[in-house]
Amino acid sequence: MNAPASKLQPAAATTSPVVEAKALSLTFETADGPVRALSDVDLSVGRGEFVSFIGPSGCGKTTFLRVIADLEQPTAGDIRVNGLTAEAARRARAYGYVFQAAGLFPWRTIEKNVALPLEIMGYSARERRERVARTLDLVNLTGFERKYPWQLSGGMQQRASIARALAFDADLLLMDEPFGALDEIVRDHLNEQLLELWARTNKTICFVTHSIPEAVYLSTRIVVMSPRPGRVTDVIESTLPKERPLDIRETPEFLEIAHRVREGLRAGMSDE
Amino acid sequence: MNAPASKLQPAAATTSPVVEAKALSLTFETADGPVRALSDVDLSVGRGEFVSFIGPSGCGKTTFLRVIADLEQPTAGDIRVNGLTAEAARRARAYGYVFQAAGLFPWRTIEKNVALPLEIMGYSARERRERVARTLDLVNLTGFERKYPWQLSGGMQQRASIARALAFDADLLLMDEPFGALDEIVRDHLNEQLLELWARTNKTICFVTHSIPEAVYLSTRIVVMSPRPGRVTDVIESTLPKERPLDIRETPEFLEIAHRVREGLRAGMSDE
Amino acid sequence: ADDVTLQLKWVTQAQFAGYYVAKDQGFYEEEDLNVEIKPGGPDIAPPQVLAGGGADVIVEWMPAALAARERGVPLVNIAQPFKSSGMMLTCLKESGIETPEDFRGRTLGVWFFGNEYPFLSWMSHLGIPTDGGEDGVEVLKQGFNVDPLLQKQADCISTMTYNEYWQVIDAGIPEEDLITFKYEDQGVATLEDGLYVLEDRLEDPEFVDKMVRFVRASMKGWKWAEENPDEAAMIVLDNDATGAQTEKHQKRMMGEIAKLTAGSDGTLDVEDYQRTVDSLLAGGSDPVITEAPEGAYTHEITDKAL
Amino acid sequence: MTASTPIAAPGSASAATGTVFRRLADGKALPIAIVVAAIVLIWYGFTVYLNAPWQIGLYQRADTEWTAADLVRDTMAQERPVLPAPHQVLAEMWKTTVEVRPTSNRSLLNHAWITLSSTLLGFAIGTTLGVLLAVGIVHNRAMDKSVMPWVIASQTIPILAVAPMIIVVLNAIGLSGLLPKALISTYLSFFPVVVGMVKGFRSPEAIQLDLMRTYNSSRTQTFFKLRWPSALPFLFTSMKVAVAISLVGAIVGELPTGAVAGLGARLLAGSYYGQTIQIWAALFMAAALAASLVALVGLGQRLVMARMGARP
Amino acid sequence: MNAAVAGALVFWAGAWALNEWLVRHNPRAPLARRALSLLVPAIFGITLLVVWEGLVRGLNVPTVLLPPPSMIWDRIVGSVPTLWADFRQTFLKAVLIGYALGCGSGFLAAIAIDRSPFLKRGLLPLGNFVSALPIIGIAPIMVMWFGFDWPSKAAVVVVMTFFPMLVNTVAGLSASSAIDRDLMRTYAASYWQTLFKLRLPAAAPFIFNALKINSTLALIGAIVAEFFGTPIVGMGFRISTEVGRMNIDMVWAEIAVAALAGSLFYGLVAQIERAVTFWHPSIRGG
Ligand SMILES: Nc1ncnc2c1ncn2[C@@H]1O[C@H](COP(=O)(O)OP(=O)(O)OP(=O)(O)O)[C@@H](O)[C@H]1O
Ligand SMILES: Nc1ncnc2c1ncn2[C@@H]1O[C@H](COP(=O)(O)OP(=O)(O)OP(=O)(O)O)[C@@H](O)[C@H]1O
Ligand SMILES: Cc1ncc(C[n+]2csc(CCO)c2C)c(N)n1
Ligand SMILES: [Mg+2]
Ligand SMILES: [Mg+2]
Repeated sequence: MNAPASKLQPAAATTSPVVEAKALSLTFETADGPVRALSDVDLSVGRGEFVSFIGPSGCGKTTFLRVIADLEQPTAGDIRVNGLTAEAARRARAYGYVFQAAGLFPWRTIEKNVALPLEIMGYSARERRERVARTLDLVNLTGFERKYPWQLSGGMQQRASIARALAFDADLLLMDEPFGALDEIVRDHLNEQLLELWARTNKTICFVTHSIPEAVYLSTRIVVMSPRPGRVTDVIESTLPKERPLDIRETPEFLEIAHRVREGLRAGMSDE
Repeated sequence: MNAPASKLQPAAATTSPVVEAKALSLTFETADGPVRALSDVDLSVGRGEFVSFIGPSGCGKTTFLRVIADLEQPTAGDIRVNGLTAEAARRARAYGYVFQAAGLFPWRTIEKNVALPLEIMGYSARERRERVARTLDLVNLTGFERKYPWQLSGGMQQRASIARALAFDADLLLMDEPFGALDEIVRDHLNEQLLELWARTNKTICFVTHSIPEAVYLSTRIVVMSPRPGRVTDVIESTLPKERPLDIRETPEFLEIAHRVREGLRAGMSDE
Repeated sequence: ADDVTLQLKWVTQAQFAGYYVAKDQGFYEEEDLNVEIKPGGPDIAPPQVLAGGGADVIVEWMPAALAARERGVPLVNIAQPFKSSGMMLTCLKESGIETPEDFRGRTLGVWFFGNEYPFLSWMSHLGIPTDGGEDGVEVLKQGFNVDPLLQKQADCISTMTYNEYWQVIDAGIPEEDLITFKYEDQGVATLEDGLYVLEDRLEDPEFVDKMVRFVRASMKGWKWAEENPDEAAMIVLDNDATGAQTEKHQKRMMGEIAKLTAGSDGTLDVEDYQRTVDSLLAGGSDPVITEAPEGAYTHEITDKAL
Repeated sequence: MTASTPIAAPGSASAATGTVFRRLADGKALPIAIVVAAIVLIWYGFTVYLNAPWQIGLYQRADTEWTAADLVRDTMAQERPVLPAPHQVLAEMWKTTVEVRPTSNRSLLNHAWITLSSTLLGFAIGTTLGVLLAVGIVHNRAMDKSVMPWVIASQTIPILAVAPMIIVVLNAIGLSGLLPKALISTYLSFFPVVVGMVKGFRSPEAIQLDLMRTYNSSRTQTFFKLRWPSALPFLFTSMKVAVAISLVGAIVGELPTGAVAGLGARLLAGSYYGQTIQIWAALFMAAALAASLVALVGLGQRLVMARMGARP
Repeated sequence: MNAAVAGALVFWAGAWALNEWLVRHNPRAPLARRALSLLVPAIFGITLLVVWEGLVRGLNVPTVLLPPPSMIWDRIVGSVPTLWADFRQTFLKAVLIGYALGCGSGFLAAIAIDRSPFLKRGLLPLGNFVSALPIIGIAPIMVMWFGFDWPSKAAVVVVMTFFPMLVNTVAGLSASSAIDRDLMRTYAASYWQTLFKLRLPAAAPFIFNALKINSTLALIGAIVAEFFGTPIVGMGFRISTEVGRMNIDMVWAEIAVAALAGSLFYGLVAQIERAVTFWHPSIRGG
């Protein structure tokens, strides 16, 4: 039960897509009528891809990530993760999730918060210490190990929650606006780090962001969504090389892709 | 007691600065030693200015705004708001505050949350309805009046909290990363709206952001801060005109200022 | 030694002096008995304790015992140390009550918990309804003390000659301001503190033998207490674990108790028994017992013991 | 505190007394003292008022002349007052705690100890049972649906009515002494714990539970790492109520055990003989005991909360 | 082991299995959902009764110790007028009035304590003191002060319910989050505005906790208080009298009425809680 994550990856999965949504719909029942958060979403994410989701606020990005994570049940359609149902994948600890809000436990210090998934997944005390130190360093929080969440600034809390998701080795990372509350420099740094991690480990990453440059810089594919009912209006393949220095952002190719994304967003907005 | 806000502005204040910090320092005492969040900050914000604060995560931006708002007591130095002490200014309802986290009350619907300050400040029911409708429209939340906070996406919650701070007429707006969780398009829209509001009403705005373009686009002055102990390392005056269409962001002048801000930030980081 | 558990009807006080004396003076030991005396209290129904196996023998009033017998707890009286009843109704003279007829329209304090039977049969004897109204009496459930009289919440309250009566006096109301109606004087006295056991256990000769020895030793204790009231009171005091009793009160109580036990050697007087049964049967519409009990007493034990 | 010193420089004499006063007011001693003084004053007032009719009756019966001063003095010195004066109660407490051997059955300390031991035993069993039931209710839908209503119903059974039967039954199966009394405390005290802990175990935010779900955390892990810490504030609040009720239960439980010893027996004997002063002394002892127990739980709460990094 | 006991145990096992099976169903229709949420506790209750009946009959427990449910039922059916009169005296008068006054005053005291740091330090420790005033100690005193009838019982209920309300409300008033309090500060909201718009709603889950605990405490208090002198009507009076008369079935009949009334009372409070604190995670989550 407490076996380290992701050892249940079936062999077949290496060829099949990591995330596969077919005609996915989700409607929330609220007191004053149903809210359609996702409508007929078809999407397939292959192994090792870096897919960004971009779209106006409230369009269903978070909801889609939550469906992948088996935190929300679709009302129609089908979702497969690593060829398994979402639930089976979750049970196999197939992914790490960074929530939009930090969601740290107030009674745990920062290092204990980061150690939480490691404790649950049964890592040894030594390995826990090591990994906590490494990931806290990655997000520039060394020195704050013993602080409680309320003693940290908003951005620091968000970084702690990123560290928490990176501390264990999931092949799939679901990240919901992880860098929303960070300054440009830290953000650039973490973007680089994330790319580096991704290239090194061949993880698959689903990444929600509001920043078009960030999406273009990071992704192999950019999924543009439109609001209410949330659907996929455009999928843009990136032609950028896998190796991406920060100043790639000034190349015409980059700007061209960013422009296409912006157009896609606008188009989705206008037919609302 | 319930008089509408900001009628207590003393006549003298029109000439004196709206916010004036002198040798301001603030140290948090924590279990494992003191944390210096602000160190010797001198700053003066004049009436009608739009000042952005930018700096790495954890450098003390939020803390500074909280000191202005009389939510935190400086351990040394002096702070004056509208020529009054921070406390007196707070009592006179001199400002509206948008927190970094939305902080909506879960037992109130969105419209009731926005109406909260209006109720407290004694606006009539008719005026409340009107203002709530107007500000919710401003942040694109029409149609969600009757929803509860947990039924909204992260960005929508953030917008509701902006609406809440705009609903009443404070001459000073303190905004802590209000647009952090918003997509580019909504963000552009709200940036425009905010500038328009500022130009029209001659409000003074203190604005924390992580986005250099946003800071440059909005501000008359940009305050660059450096981390631990947080101090002001650079203050950049904007030479842009008051009238700013969105495409001003592609002018060389704009890019030049953005470059200076970026340099200031880097300089502050490196001497850490 | 054989174990015997005795369940008292009320808290440790001189009312039960005989048993404490017998234990203290070694009378039980002489009979090769090891007696445990369990004090009672306001919620302890001794018949229930007996039925539950918590005691071998109990002290109970006969009306309650006979009522319990009708309800399926086959109590049998094996000895009757108390000859006469100590129960009274005590009223303030200033209330103007002079005869029982004057009770109509008044408020009377009555003990319940099985102690109300003598009162109810007296009232039905007099033809006074007990559910309020012009003609009837208003009944209050009287608590542990005499406050209702002192605070004039009731016109009369139930008292025992050996206990509550003296509390009224101690509270500062002189005897001449009181008027009392003794059940004995009214001809409605019922038998009090008798010893009861479960009927089926009497089929066991060993148990009978144990009870014989128990009754013999207990009666020896009672007679000792009658002769040495002050020492008996001190023995009771020593056995009071609450530490709330006072010497003055217990000595006085012992004096009064001695008057009630004086006429009895422990043998149940069949005439007294019959009077009690008749009085309980004559309850009008709601008699305490509906038919004359059979086998509710035995002389077997006392005959052997004395 | 130090910062205020220079401001207070002019008129330093009054400032000094001011700070002394403030220091006292910031502590607990002075406020309690003032509130207690106020209560005592009101109490004396009531003593005179409530005992006067009786006293006047006495005067009239004895045909004595009396003045208001006599009345005030005599109402505070009755042997069986309706409401004893505070000093009478204190004198009685002094007499029964200090002037007698603690082991004597006239010692209030002895009785308090007897009651305390069954209170603590009952409270410990009750809290454990309450927590366990809450765990079951939160984790098992069948228990949630079926047990809770009956737990509630059980609490509406008047304990004093069943207590004698419980004691009789327990005696019949050979249990006697401390445990039957403690079980009555248990019966009363487990309930606030169940109610509070069910609420507490369900108080984690949705996002926190979601997080645990993404880790495929087992129920046990979710329980110890999330539900339990979130429920601790509720646990302590419940325990404060539970420990107080436990004491009430222990006292109630002393009646049917034969009113032999303990504060309950003492109260009962007091009321049986109309010894108001003795009742009040026992009452105060009980209340003092409860207050210290509640304070102890509060202390535990502060310690644990501090260890959990709660914001001061 | 004899047949009745064995039968009872088998029934228990069966009913438990049935319940486990039932709760696994999660019908969508609200009506079916409601029916299920009534059926499950009902089955549990019936099981308790069957086991009780079986054990009492099988083990030959004397009825003066514990009567079987069937006997109690007969008694209930046969004594409706008495039960109703007792219910009116104890529940409708003493409990409801005492509950309202006790919860009300506990609540107001909590506000007063919260309002003044002075009282918080001075009165709260004394509140603990009052909490433990045992009913059997105060009941006679209340009878002395308020007479024999229901007011003295209501007074006992007031004392009993006061403390849980006080403690919970005080805890609840500090339950709002720091950022929410800061928000109210930025509005320069007055104490009362902050209280009504933020702190009381945030305290509501705690307050309802107390209301629920008190709903059962009130009943216990009123019934026990009647042991100490009452007019000859009331649930507590009946219970103590009938125990002495060996009518244990009547005692249990009263207990059954008390349990029913108490459960309904509690259920009502819980229902109001769901409506008022719908936003709390413990309720939002279902
Ligand atoms: N629990 C819920 N109950 C009802 N409606 C919900 C719930 N959660 C989300 N919604 C609705 O579903 C829609 C999509 O929400 P979602 O959180 O997926 O948006 P998002 O794309 O993540 O937005 P943002 O960028 O602002 O975080 C919104 O309109 C929201 O109001
Ligand atoms: N209540 C507190 N107790 C102790 N330390 C605190 C507290 N609040 C903030 N700090 C510390 O003060 C410093 C400044 O925090 P602040 O919240 O002002 O940062 P910030 O500039 O707003 O950062 P961000 O952009 O991440 O929100 C941080 O190092 C933080 O750890
Ligand atoms: C609830 C209650 N029941 C009975 C008595 C009175 N009482 C005291 S001793 C005694 C004789 C039996 O031993 C009786 C009847 C009481 N005061 N309170
Ligand atoms: Mg989202
Ligand atoms: Mg901040």
